Amino acid sequence: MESVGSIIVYVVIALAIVICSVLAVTTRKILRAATYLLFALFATAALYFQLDYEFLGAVQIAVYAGGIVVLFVFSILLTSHPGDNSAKLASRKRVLGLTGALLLLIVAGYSLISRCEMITALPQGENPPMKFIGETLMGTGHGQYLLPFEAISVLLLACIIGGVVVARKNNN
Amino acid sequence: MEPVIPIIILALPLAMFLVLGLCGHKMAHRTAGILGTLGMGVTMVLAYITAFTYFFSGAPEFINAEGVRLQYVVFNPEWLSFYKDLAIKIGFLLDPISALLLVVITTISFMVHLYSNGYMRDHHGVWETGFQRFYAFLSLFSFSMLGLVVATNIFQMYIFWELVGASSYLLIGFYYTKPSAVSASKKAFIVTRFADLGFLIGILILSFYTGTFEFTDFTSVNVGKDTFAIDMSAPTAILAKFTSSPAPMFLGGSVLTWALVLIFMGGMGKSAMMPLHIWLPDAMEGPTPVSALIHAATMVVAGVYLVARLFPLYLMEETALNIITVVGALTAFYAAMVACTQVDIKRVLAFSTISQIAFMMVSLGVARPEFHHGLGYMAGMFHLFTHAMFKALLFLCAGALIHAIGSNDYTAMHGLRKYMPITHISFLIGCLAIAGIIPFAGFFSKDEILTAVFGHSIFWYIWMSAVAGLTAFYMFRLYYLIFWWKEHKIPEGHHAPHDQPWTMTLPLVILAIVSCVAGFVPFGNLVTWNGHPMFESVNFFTNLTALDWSVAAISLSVAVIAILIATVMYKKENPLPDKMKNALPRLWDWCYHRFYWDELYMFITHKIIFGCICKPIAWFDRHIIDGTMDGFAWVTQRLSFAIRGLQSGNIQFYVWVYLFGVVLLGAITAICLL
Amino acid sequence: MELTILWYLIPSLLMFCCGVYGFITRKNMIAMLISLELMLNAVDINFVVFNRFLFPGELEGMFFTLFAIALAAAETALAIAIIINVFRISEKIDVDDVTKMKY
Amino acid sequence: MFSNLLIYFVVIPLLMLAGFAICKNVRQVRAVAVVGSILLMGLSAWVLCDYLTERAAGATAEMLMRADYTWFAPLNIKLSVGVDGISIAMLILSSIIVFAGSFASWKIDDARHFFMWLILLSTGVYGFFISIDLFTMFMFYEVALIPMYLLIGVWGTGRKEYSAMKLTLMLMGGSAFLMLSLIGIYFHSAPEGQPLTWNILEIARNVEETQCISKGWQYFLFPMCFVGFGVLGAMFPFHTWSPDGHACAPTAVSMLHAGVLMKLGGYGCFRVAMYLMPQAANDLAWIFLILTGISVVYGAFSACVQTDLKYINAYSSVSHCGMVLFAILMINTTALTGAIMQMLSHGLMTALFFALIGMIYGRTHTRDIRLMGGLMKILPFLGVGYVIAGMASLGLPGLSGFVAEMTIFVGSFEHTDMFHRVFTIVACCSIVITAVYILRTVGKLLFGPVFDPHHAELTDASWWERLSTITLIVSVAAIGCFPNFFESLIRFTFSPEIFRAIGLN
Repeated sequence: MESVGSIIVYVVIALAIVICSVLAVTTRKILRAATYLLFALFATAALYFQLDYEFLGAVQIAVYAGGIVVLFVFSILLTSHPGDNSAKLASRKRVLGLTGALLLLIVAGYSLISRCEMITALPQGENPPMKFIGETLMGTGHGQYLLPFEAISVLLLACIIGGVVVARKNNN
Repeated sequence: MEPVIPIIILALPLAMFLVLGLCGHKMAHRTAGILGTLGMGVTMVLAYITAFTYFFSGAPEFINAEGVRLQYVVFNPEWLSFYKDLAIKIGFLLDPISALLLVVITTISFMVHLYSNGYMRDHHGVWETGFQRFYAFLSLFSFSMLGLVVATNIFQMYIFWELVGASSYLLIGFYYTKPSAVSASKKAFIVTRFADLGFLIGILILSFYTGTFEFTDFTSVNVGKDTFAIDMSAPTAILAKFTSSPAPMFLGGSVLTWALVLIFMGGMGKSAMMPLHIWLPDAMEGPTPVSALIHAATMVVAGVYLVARLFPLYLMEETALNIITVVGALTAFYAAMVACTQVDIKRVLAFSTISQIAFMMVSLGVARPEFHHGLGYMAGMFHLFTHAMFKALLFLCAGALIHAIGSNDYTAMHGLRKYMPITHISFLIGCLAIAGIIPFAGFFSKDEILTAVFGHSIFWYIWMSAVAGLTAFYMFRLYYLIFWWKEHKIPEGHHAPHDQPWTMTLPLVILAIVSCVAGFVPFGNLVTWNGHPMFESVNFFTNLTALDWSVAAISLSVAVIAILIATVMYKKENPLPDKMKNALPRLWDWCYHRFYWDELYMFITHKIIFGCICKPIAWFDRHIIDGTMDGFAWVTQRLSFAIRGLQSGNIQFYVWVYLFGVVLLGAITAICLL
Repeated sequence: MELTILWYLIPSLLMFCCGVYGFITRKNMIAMLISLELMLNAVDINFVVFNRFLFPGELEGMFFTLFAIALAAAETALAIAIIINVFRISEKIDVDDVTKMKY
Repeated sequence: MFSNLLIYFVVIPLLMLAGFAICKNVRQVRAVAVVGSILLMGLSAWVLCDYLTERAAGATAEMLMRADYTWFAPLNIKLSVGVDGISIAMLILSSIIVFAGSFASWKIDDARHFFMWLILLSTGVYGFFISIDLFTMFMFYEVALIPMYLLIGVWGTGRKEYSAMKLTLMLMGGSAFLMLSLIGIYFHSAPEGQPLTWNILEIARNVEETQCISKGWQYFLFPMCFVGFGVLGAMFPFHTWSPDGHACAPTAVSMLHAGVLMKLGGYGCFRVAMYLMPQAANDLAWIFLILTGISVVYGAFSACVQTDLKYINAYSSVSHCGMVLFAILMINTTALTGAIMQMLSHGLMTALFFALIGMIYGRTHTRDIRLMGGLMKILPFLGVGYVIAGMASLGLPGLSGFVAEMTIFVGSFEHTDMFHRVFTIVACCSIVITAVYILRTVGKLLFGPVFDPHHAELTDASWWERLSTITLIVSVAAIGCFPNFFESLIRFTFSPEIFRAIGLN
């Protein structure tokens, strides 16, 4: 039995996630879509906080909400003119998208509902301490992630360089 | 006997071929001619020595105490081995017929070599182009022919058989810029090749059942080191091998008969027997000395020689011998008929050759040991010998005429007896010899043949006598048309035709003399089918005294009557020939067109083989087989064009398809597993 | 009333479906990218939720999400670079207009 | 590694490739090509002498000069080399043709790259003939095939891209079958529980002793293997790459392809298909006998009506190579010996043909026999060469064709049943048809009056063309005149195992 407070918090978060997601993909103004995405990401971060993953929630806000969405906004500002609405969707496309999404929803939802009932309670857990997270990231032993960490860092570097190369203005 | 001389006999012409063929074009024409002639002369002398040693030395390896002539293998090294004991050997077999053929071939070949020195240049002494090549080919031919006659085994014979075919091809096509010569050479090669196919299959059958290629294993038994006597036990053993095999019969004939008939088919091709004779008249496109050497005296008798070589084996199968008789008799008559109407003098001689070779075939076909110790065999070989001499003589005369006149056509000749007396006399001797007038060579041999045929069957005797009459008739028709009649006016500024230089007349004279006296050679003691002599003792007149005068008288009178008819019809220009032609227009027409054999063959080869087999196959290959292969490629390409629309580049479509797949899989999982 | 795992997964599923819908329907490449981010985010939530509910003592899910966020950042940066380049060439960033690379 | 002589058959061509890479001009390229091919010829002669000496000294092993170099241990893949009489015959053939081919392409454009690919191709060929490891063999096989695409596609004439594509695709299709069957053989190469092997000798021994490739598997693998190699051996109905490919290929490539590469097919059919799956070979031979019997006659008939010199020769190759496979399928010593002889003979004479056709084409710029005539008068050397090649092809005694064909016929005739007899006689018929198309070609091309007056100014062969031609003519004549040497070299090789395994003797 959860406390009413947490249920209310949960309901707020869940509603925010769903509504913001729907709005992000249906609005015809691209900048608004980015904004809704930002809210959806915030809501997700809130969800992480509620599940006691504070570090993850912080990363989510810092990287996703702070970094990526800013990238989006910049690129939107670079590539479109304010006040532009994207064209109305072709009905065929909308039908395709809707069927796809609904089919997925039905199948996945059915599986979820028919399978996930048995896992009920939120087990007792505590916020993982920062030191542990740091050790796990930097260690090389079993269940430690130095190699992926390094791989990711190299990948990020590659992306930076790649981004620069691709987006560079071609002088000739 | 030391193998040195036999080796040189084979090696010298080959060496001549290589020397003249490889370095000939750097030599002077005269040098090449002299070299070739000398080489052949030496070969001839060596062949004479060998033959003389064989016949008259009385050495125990050649003749045994009873006076039976033996077969002697001088050398026989292995050339190509197949399995177990089966191997092709290249050897040198001396026996009566090979010794006889050695003499015939080298003599005629030498004459032709000598004669060509004069023939292969024009009246101003300008040499024919390719003169050295001509001598090289002549040497190659001589080598191949010598190799053929001394073959110790049937495969060696086949090898040289092919080689003579090839050298004949090269020589017929000597004037290779002339389309008719090219097509004639091609025809000769292909027709004989077709016949050789039969020969080859015959060899395969024979060698499979007997496990050997050696002639000595087929027909004789070993009586000493390298010496063999013809003995019926050997062919009987062969026959037993066939009859005891799991499948002794095939399509109603015994396998041995089939083998022998197929081998005879090879002989039919080379010897121009009836259905396969069509190449020989065309082969006259070659230079005339070549016709004399190859297409009259030597190569064309290879078929006869082949049958003679295997004669004891043929005795085992009457059917095969009967087939030979019938083919020979039909060919003889057919060729004689055609020869009566031809205009080209070489064609007449060619058909006469076919007819005479058919005589030899008939003679072999009717030969039976029961009748006069196989008289037919001896007569056939005798005729081979005499025919080689007088037919070479006739051809060389024809060559002299053609050289003098510049045409093959008798209508361009007429009345030449005044201008070319030596040629005239030689030709007359040749005609008398072939017509069978006593005492010329042809009389004796032909008379022996007729006797043999008479002993076998009256019907064929009458038939062959008629052919002999026809022979006398067409030869004298030719003689009169060339040398009598009113001569043509000689155009201003031209020389009158005259006898040719000594290199050409000398062979004529020699051969004429030989044609006069060759009939007196006591053949019965030299060449018989089993080596047994026919007479107790011999002298110069043995042949004359041993004559069966009842047969001789009839054939003589037939010949004389035929000559008389020819004289009446053709001595002077008169309307009789035309009258006869008009009386039997159809017959004359068929004879003139050689019974349309060539047209039939043209139809078969061009319309049926090319038109109905080769072309459809080529079409089938290009369009069906290759079309199928291209079709695979086409289908693949079409298919990829058809499905490349799916690769639209529209990522949203891809995602939708992907999603659809995921949902489908998910649904299946959810429904079936959960 | 109890907040079972299902309660957390349903919003994530809805978010994912929205992403799918957006990815299929939107023409603007940036909008497609936004939809993609939604989907990624939904997946991240799943990892975290499963980790939290099923293996509370471990942190695999969390780290996976951590890396996924980093990857998403990289991917977005690169994608946006490409989009900007495309925009420079064709003045448009509609996905239908970029057809040079098909076939 | 380098103590074994055979390995130099691969090393020398590789060194030549390196040599080409550093060559500065055409003269150096030619020098490298000539020196290399002479070295290879010398090497094959040396190997022959060594082999004969060892045999004379009483060596009884099936393969001599054996050596193994592992290069992928987990799958037991080795570079195993070894030769017997057949491989030596093939090596000699290849080195002669590479030599003649180098001279025949004396004036080729972009000689450096041309020779590079040509020598790479010959590396594959040599490697194929020396190796007795199935995998290595297959690898060299592919090495020999691929350069063909570029050689035809770049240096060819006419519809070269189409032909190169067709040739490569069909041969690749064949090798797909081949690879399947080789892998199949590998997985049955040893009885249960023993390590698998790619080594032909070991597999053959295992097959004989333990029947490790069961009959059912043999029935499945043998046809694939035979067809796979048969495509390269121009077996009906997989021969259509041959006319198009040859017609478009440059001279030396035609020579090498018809002369050597097509032999890979026959050699493979014998060495792999027949040798490792004798029971299936015995039971299924009839199917392929029908196909090859058809090849023999069909190729000859098709050649009769072609007008392009190279097409004539390509179809004649179909007929002659059909004879090779035909003889292989007869499965007895004599016929097999004949088959190998026929490979040698056909390799040499068809290379001679293609060399001469290339030389004639280089002068007249046409290969259509209807547009040529009387060339003998203008080009006597080439004309004589062509006649000799023709005579060899139609089986004139004294040249190589005759001995090979006769050995095959005599060997084939050892079978007593009607089926084999009939097909033997059908095959015999090809000698007549061959005569027809050869004489037709020779008559139209060389004899008769000069057809095109422009041809009158053509010049006869240059020294390198003469050298190339004479080398081949001498080889053809050598086989034709002294066949027993080659026959005994080859025959000694046929181990009785293969015959024993199928119950023949």
